[in-house]
Amino acid sequence: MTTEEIKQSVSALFPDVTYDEAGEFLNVLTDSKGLKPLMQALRRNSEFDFDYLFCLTCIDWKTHLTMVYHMLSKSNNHTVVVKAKIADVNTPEIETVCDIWETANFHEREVFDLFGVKFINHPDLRRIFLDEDWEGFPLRKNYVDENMIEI
Amino acid sequence: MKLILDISFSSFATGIHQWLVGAVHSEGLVKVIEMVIAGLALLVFLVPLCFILGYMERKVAAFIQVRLGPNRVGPKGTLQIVADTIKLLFKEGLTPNASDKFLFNLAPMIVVVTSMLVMAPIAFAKNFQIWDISIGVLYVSSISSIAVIGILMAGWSSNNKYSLLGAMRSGAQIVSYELSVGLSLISIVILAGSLRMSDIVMSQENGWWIFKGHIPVLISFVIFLIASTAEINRAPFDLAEAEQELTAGFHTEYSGMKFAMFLLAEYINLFVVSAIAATLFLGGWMPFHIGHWHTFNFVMDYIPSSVWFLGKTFAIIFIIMQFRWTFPRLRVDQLLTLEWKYLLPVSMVNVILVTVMAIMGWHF
Amino acid sequence: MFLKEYFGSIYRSARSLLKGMKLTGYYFTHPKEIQTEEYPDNRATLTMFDRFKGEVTMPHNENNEHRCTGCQACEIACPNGTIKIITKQELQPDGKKKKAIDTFVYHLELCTMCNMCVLACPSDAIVMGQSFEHSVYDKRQLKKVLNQPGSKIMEGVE
Amino acid sequence: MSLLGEDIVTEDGEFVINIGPQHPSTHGVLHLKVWLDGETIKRIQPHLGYIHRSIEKMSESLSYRNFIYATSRMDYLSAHINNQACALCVEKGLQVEVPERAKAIRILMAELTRLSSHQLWWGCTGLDLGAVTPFFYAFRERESIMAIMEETCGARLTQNYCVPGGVMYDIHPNFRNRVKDTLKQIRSKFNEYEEILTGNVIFEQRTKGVGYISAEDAISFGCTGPTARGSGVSCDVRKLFPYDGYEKLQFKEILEQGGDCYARYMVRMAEMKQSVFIIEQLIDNIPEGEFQAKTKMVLKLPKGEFYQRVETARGELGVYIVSDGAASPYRIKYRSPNFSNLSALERMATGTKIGDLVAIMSTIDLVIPDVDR
Repeated sequence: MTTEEIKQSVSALFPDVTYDEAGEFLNVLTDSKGLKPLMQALRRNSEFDFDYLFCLTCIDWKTHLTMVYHMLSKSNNHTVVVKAKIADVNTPEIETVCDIWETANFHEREVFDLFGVKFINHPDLRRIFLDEDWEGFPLRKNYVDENMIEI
Repeated sequence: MKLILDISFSSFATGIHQWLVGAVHSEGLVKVIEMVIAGLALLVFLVPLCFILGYMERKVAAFIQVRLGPNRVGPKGTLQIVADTIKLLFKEGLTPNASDKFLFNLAPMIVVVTSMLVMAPIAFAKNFQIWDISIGVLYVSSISSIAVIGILMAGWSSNNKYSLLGAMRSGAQIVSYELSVGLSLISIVILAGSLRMSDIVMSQENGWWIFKGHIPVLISFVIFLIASTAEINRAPFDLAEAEQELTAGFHTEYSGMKFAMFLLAEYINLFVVSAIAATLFLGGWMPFHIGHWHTFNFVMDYIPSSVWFLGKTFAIIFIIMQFRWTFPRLRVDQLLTLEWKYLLPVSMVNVILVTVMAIMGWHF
Repeated sequence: MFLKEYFGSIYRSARSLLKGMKLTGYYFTHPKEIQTEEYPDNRATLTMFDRFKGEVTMPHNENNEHRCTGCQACEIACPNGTIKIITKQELQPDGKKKKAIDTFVYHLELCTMCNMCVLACPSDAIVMGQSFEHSVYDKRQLKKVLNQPGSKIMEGVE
Repeated sequence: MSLLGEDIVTEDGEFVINIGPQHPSTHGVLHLKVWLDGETIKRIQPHLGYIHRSIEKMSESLSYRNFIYATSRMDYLSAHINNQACALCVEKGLQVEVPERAKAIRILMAELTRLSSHQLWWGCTGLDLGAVTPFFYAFRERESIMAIMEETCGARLTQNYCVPGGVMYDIHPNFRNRVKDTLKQIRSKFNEYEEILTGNVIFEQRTKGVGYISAEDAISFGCTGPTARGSGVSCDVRKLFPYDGYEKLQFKEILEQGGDCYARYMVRMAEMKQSVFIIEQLIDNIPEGEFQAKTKMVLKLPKGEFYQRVETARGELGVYIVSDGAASPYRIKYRSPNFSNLSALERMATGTKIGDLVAIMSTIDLVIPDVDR
């Protein structure tokens, strides 16, 4: 499918989403509420069939957090990026996608560990790299650590 | 020269015996003293033997692996193993807090003692044997299976999960491979008609069993090599230790001298197994003779019998070492598959073949 | 049929194992194939490749002169803060003051040999040295001063 | 999670062992908590982070020239390819045209890296399965590749040879001859690899049918590289999304349908030959010209997001740079192949024996610093 076709098909199902085509891939912008049905549709609908979630990460924009999902369809060979805005910086929450893609399990734990985003319904949401008793979320822009040295 | 050397072994022993009888006047005491002397002689023999085997293992491994091996301590690295022994002697022998301390300390002793006991009926040279027991082969196979108790003890008492797994593997392994070892030994017993080691050697006066016994004996030789490699827990059957899976298996918690004893036992076992293979299949100390080549046979006779014995033994040791440095390790279920589905049926059929051969007198 | 398969599998297994033993046997009997070098013994003949990045050095000529102007480009280029340059104002013969290095501190223990400082240097004052035997008992010994005592900047280097 | 004071068997009759963080088979500081039933694995839980250095956070404070060196420390066995990925991503942002010569040199180095990485993997696989000798044979060939690296890049492992716009310096005059000698040596040794490990019956028994993962699962778990190609998933980035002129080269994407350890093993063995083939095509055809494009002293990426993927020796490495127009990245994410491959470990190893776990780990070819980053 071409970018335009994807846009049309997605808009038919989810009229609320917006698009950003500045970068390399088509970006589908949504919010934390609308993420889960969108992702389910992108995976399950055979016209999309995004079966390979190759990158899952988060960006801290200070005012809000953005979850970024890079997806590829092995069969249709098209790529899309879904961005979900999480407005609440202090207690960020979003629905998990690890029942759709198994790889999301580890990647969401990583995001939880480093950004503090809580994934609702995640089966095993623990810190993955840092200690259980670590304070703060290191990749957040407001994270301070007295051991950090500025070079 | 050969005559002198061979006579000297037996006459040396008889000389000591007569001198003791004259000096002590008590038959019981003479026996005790003789046993102590034999035991000490064995110990004195074992230490350099283990040094040699340790050095040999390292050099064989190194040459196979395109490297040089030990070459720093002593000429050509020969003293490296001495240095390692001294290091092990001075290291602290840790005993884990939660372990069963009595069994933990006992286990290495049991392993070493059993492997030493098996040395008793081996004929090192003509007329040179510690104990020519009439049930030699039976003795060997029964004593060697005690070692598994030591290993199980070590694994259990360490209170370590890796050790326990290693010990359990070792138990399953040794118990099953006993059978094949026993059956392949039986085929020679059938042919030689005796369990006594010296009789078995003498029965090979006109040719070693591996040549006389046609293919069945060759098969049982191969089975013996494989099964005994498994029984002494050497790679590719070193599941009890399995470094990459269980760190060090049953001796994970051992250090210092106690660890050194397991190492010692491993090398003694290696020697014993090879010596038994050499005795049963390759004629022990019997020189190599070819039919009617009298000159050739005469020359062969001039090589001392102890050299023949040690030469054969070390050839087999080399093969077992080469196994270790060539093959990947088997998995635990494959190990048992190999025994129960391949080695055991084959050796059972083989025993029947050998029996038929012995009854019909088809061997040379 | 079953027996044929059974013995066939034994034959194939034995063959594959013997192949492996043949290879190891070959190497055992051909000590010429041995690859290892006896390192501390061959120190005299051991030469590193000319591009080998062992440590940062500052070459001095026979008059104890270096080429460092103290511009601190390397300090900025270094990702780990390996280099610290302490500058001073030196009085020129013509009466003008000029910036020059006092000490060029190089923390070998922080260095990742990424070559960024050498690329950044506008006057080619520092190069990568080939020495690789850096191990010492005290990590403080790894802090080095690269400009030799009493050294001066070379004539004509700006 | 207390490791001390637990009974050997828990109240539920579970026998739990901790493989790692220090363990001969984990190739680093991976910690696996394994629930056992006898020798059979019931469940595996990886505990990560023993070597987490937060390279992503570090990169946020480094300039676009300087952050590249840190990626050598992620997947240290394909350090050059990691550097290449970063350089490509920065170039994508800067829209710099890399000279043909630099591209060719990069591919040559990348394939040499892949070759050396696969060789180390081959040796380690043998080692993990109990055959120690292949390890030394593998290192013998690897050593000559290391010499090439050392001569041209100045370092053996963490080369830092890629810079935005090209490579750091031109190839060494001796490079061509040395590569040709090495390739000749490696080609002559492939049959030794077959003899000592591939054809060995014990090895076949240990790997065939072990650690199966289906193609669907492999995609779902995000497996890439030989791990996925062993299950028949076409995922070679060099073919699907060519970079640095891979599209001009002749090579095959190796696919095996087995999905087990043996299939993954065979994929890597065949990939070694493909790498040799690629290098042979290029070595006499390195274009003349500049080895580095002219770039500004201080690099500044325009505001936006840039994603670049490359095929490392272990799979697809993605570099995702979010730029706010400053001289250092606002956010950088490395999508490391090992992290996703490791997540599939539980699926592969459940129901197998401990010995199989070792085989599976070695055929996934884990590099722990790349998992932890």
